[in-house]
Amino acid sequence: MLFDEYNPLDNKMYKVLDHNGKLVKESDYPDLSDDELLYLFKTMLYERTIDEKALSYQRQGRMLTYAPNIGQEAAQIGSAYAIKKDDWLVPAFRELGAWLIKGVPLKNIYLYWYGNEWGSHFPDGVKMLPVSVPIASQLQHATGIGMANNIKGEKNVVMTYVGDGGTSHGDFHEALNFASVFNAPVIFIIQNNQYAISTPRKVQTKSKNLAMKSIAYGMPGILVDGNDLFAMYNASKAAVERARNGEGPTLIEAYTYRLGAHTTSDDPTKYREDKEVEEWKKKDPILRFELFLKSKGLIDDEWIEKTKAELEKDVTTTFEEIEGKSDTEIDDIFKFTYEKMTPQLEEQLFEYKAFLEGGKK
Amino acid sequence: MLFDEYNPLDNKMYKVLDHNGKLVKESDYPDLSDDELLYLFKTMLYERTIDEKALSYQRQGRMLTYAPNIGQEAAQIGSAYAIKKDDWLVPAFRELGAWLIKGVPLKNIYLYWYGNEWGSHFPDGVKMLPVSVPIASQLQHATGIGMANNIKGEKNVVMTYVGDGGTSHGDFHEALNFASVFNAPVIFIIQNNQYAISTPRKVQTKSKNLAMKSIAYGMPGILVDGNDLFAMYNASKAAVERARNGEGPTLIEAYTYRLGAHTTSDDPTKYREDKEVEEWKKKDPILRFELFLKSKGLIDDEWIEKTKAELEKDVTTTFEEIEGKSDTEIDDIFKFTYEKMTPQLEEQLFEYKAFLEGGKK
Amino acid sequence: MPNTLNMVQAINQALMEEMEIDETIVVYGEDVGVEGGVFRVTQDLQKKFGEKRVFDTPLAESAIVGSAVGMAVNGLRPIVEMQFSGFSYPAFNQIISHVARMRNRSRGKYYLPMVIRAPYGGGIRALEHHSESTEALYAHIPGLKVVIPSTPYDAKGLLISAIRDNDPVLFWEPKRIYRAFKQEVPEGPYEIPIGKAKIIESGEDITVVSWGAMVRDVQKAMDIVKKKDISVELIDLRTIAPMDRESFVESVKKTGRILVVHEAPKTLGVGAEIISIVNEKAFLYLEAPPTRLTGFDTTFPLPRGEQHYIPTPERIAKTIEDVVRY
Amino acid sequence: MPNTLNMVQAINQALMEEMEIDETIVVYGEDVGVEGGVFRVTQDLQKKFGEKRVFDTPLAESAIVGSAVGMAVNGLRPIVEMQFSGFSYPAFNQIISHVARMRNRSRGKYYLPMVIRAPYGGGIRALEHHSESTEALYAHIPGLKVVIPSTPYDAKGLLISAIRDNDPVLFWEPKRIYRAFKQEVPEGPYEIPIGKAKIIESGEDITVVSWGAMVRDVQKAMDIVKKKDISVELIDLRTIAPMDRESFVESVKKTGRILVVHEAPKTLGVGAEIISIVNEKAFLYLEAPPTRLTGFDTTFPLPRGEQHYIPTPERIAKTIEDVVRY
Ligand SMILES: Cc1ncc(C[n+]2csc(CCOP(=O)(O)OP(=O)(O)O)c2C)c(N)n1
Ligand SMILES: Cc1ncc(C[n+]2csc(CCOP(=O)(O)OP(=O)(O)O)c2C)c(N)n1
Ligand SMILES: [Mg+2]
Ligand SMILES: [Mg+2]
Repeated sequence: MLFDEYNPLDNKMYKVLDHNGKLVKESDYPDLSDDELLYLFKTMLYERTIDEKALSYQRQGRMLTYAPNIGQEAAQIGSAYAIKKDDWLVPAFRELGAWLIKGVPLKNIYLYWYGNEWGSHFPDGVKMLPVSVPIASQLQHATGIGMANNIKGEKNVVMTYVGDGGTSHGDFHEALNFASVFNAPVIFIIQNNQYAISTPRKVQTKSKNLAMKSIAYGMPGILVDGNDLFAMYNASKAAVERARNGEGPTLIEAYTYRLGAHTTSDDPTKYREDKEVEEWKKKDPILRFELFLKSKGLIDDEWIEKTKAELEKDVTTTFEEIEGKSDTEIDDIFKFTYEKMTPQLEEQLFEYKAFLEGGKK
Repeated sequence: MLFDEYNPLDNKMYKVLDHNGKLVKESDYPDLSDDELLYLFKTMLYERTIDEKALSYQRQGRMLTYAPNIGQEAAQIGSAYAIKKDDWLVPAFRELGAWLIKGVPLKNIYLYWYGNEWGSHFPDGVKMLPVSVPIASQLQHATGIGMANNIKGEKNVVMTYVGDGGTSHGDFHEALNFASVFNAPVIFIIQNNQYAISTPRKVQTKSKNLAMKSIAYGMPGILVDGNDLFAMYNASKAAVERARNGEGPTLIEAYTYRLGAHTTSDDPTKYREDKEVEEWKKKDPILRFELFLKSKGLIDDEWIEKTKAELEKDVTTTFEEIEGKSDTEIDDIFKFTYEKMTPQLEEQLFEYKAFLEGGKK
Repeated sequence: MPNTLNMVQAINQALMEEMEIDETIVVYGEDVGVEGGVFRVTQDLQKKFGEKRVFDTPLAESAIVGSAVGMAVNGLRPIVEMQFSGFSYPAFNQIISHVARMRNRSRGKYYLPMVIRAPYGGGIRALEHHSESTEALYAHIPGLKVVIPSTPYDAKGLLISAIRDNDPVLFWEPKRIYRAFKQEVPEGPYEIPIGKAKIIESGEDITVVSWGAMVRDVQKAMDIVKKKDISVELIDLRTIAPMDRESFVESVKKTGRILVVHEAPKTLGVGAEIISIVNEKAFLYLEAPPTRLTGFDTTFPLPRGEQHYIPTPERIAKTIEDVVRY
Repeated sequence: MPNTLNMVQAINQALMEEMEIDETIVVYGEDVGVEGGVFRVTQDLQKKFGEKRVFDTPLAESAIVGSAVGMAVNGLRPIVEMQFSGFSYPAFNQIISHVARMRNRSRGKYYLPMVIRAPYGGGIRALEHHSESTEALYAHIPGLKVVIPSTPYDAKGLLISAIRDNDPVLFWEPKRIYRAFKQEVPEGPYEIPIGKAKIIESGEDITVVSWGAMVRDVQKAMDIVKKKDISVELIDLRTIAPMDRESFVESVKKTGRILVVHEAPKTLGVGAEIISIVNEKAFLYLEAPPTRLTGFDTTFPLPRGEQHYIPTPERIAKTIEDVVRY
């Protein structure tokens, strides 16, 4: 239905909530209770707080390279909220909101960015793969997880993410093609945040939008306002239902914007105009959702302030729990190369420890 | 024009000549003189003869693995005739007809299949790359050649080939995307011969046809009857003109059929029905063109017989010229790794020769 | 009735028997299903186990390996085929960046019980990219295991171990000896441990280390040098990574001499590692320079030149003599 | 006014000067144009030479390298960047199957004067895949040249040679020392020959071979062992492939001892090749086992563990002592 109505060839964008937090498509008001709305909003604020605190820790020299999500919260949270606990999430590296929804503790997330592999050892029951740095390569894993579901006759689905830059990669093509050929229950979310580091979206491809790349695979695709939580949620939910019903994969382009730098190593003023950023700030997904919730009478400024304070405290406490106490244990460098350490590794570990011991003497 | 009329999304196939050699689209009679028609037909017969002789040499143990083209002559010759001497041809490995049109001597071609690298050292002025065995990888080279033309301000264009199987590869995606983004003058010909070894076209992708994959790159695409020399020539010529006019790349799907085995190591009866092959034999591109030329009074059975005899003699002579005299010279194994042999290579060559000398004593 | 099999049949039998026992095993790749593989290694598997567990894929090696990563994470034991090892490179990023790293990256939460099979090596008069031996590339990558069998018996036992291993194994099959000889192979599953070399023949004068198809050539060379009263200890490495160092170190301590024979290029071929280990572990026992006899540092030639590339029994014999007479 | 540059600036200057002289040179890759590269190595090139000769590409390494093959065939001299060497693997198939082989495949009709540049190596507290040293993978492949500079001066001269070379060169830049120190670098082009190592310091007791960022660490170690009266001959390999064998073979003939130091994993790292060559060429001169001090056979750790991975000056000093006291 939705995918017929919004054929990406027409370059029509699916929107439910406008920039002022007003419903532009009443018929598509999502099936979310007030509690759920508040939970989602709170998670957006949580995500923003985590980003902002990480950036400030980084400036203080207390954090390493960090990739912020500011401006992309709706794209991430709206999509991830459409899957269930038993479903899989296969991330790239810029989906903080989705990870939070999936149940990854902030402690893991910060530990990862802090530079310790244990951050990617998620608690039991969190069906998410670790961050995948090589762009687009993770899509293959998502497809494989989905193929395995079909083989095993399991009903859970897979949600996976890639950036606008990632759509140019061969792995994007192969993963979507495999998913379609094998009817794998995978929802591919492109977070089109308009840039791949300094490279603008128009340098990536001449196709009018990225959603229409789905046509090459005989797969439905849809262009969605990625700063609109409701649109993202609805489109994702429809795609999840297709997947769960055995109808195969879907491609969703979340049209959004990276308000911050690529990572803390990046200086975006080198390649884009402030004016552009200012324009997009007006479309901030949190602002928009806030206006909607206020108009519905669900929150007010006091609520927001209180919530932010709580979240900030939580974030600060979590960071301080790991800070300075997260050096890698030497054994850990060796123990996870194989199930059982090889004699070579045992020897190298032994020799290295002996050297350290020797130094102490 | 042509590309607007035949939108691949409509799954309409461009045809000019039907199975009985009758013009079904008079308006599209190509700009070819009678001499050219005869030359093209003769090249088709030449190609068929080369294939058939190679297969028989192979059965006799006089030839190594060989990949025949039988049934795909129109797709190859019709497309390649649309480019000029100054244009580039970037092959995969099953485009014998195109190579002949491009001016590669049969001696080179047989020498290559006979197992000697000198086969790929084409005469001066033959602007063609050697066979590229890793599927789809050659498309990147075609794109690069085209990009270089733009940089240098040269007007020649690039014609390149890939199979239906190759369209599933990441390199296909990346090459077409680059070509489009950089407006490279490249014509991508997919020879959809319905199989990749044993794997049928429908296993490769769920897109209705392969031409429509062009949409993902904002590039025109067209589905063409690949057994129709005129349709192939016209579509290719239109694409060449676009490229030469600076309008960028085009994707052409030549819908055809591999009547023979994948290679001489392959047994197609394992994976397809004789009935299917029989149906396609009726659509043989040579038969079709022969009927047309006869109806036009340009040839008769006598002409054909005489021509075939000449061609067969030529092919036999050429093969015999290389047979048994084409062992690789030892130095040649070493001399072309770098511009200048490294001390390592010199040493290895010296030692090996010394060993051989020693053995003789 | 004895079960006398060539290597293709032995591998096929291993796949059959393991799939019978363990329904989490799936087999896929280009042309492995309907056709049973271009070398017929997966013949009849689809007939027996159906299209869900044995299937053909689109032509895309990165997707074949990458999807296997996902499958392995999701509870299956995928066995995927690269049609030739020379076509494993489109999957190289998946292999080095993910296959080798998932366990370490997730500190053991996820691991990948998967096998990547491929016909490997030269000597079948094939087209370009169908003859190369690049085991060293993969053996350099931490987190991978690389296995190369030299007989039907070993192929079956090693493959079964690879399938049951909880780490990813590259199983490179020397296609030159796919059908070169038959051997008695027990029916029913048995394991040959990964990471253990085999002393094929004991000897006194020199240690020769080899693997895959070259083992037979070394054996032929041994027949030649035997006539000259040279006694060779032949070690089949079987597993390239992780390497069984003791096997050849102990042997060299006895013989004082070592020759490594492989068909891959010399520079940074596996021979280099073996010689370096010998230096580290048996330096004082060495009576002659540890030596390599290998392919040249060139591209593997097309068929009309390939007879020059792979060390022949005669060259091996000559080199053994040279090292022994040093 | 002396031209005192760090390595980033020296490379940038080499690119500037060569592009000025030779208009067939083009520079492209991810973020190299407008932004001038994530490390600013290509800064201002686009401003100076325009978007036709210096440009950003879509995110696709195989296409970057593969298109460079086409460009090189078609008369240009492309210099492409892999944003990090750890992201060169999607292009691995293009590199091994085409870049390395086009000259041999066409018996010299086509050849590829192209350079693939990439920041390389660990020690900058980076994310996964941003720290690895996999030069051995590429050095094993016939047809490639692999160059790793250790100073700004060398970086400029070697890059100029690489650009002018008619064969493909992988130019791996040790990012740990991109800005670590400055050096006087002559303005105007000069060449440092590819395939020639450099004796950084002459010594008597032991030969140490290293390259890239590790050279500085060895120098620090030399300061330590000097106090113990150990005289080290330090060789900077500069070119990994083709390797300058004489440099260290002659040195070992003098010192009788050799240590190779690199940050790549030990197994099948470049050290293995060096030691094997020493065995072949200087066996009788050896007074102690040729030794390797390298990264572990593990994935390069995330930042909180990386201090353990790269051999430190102290470990290098200790190992030098061990080998000398053997
Ligand atoms: C294969 C690969 N090439 C290059 C990089 C370096 N890199 C990291 S992020 C990035 C840009 C990604 O852009 P996009 O896909 O749009 O995601 P975004 O960063 O905008 O979320 C690049 C080039 C990488 N990680 N992997
Ligand atoms: C990267 C790669 N993978 C696998 C192969 C082995 N192989 C050779 S031809 C072929 C099928 C190609 O099918 P298609 O692209 O349709 O071309 P056709 O043979 O039909 O002309 C395969 C899988 C290869 N050459 N390269
Ligand atoms: Mg982006
Ligand atoms: Mg085909």
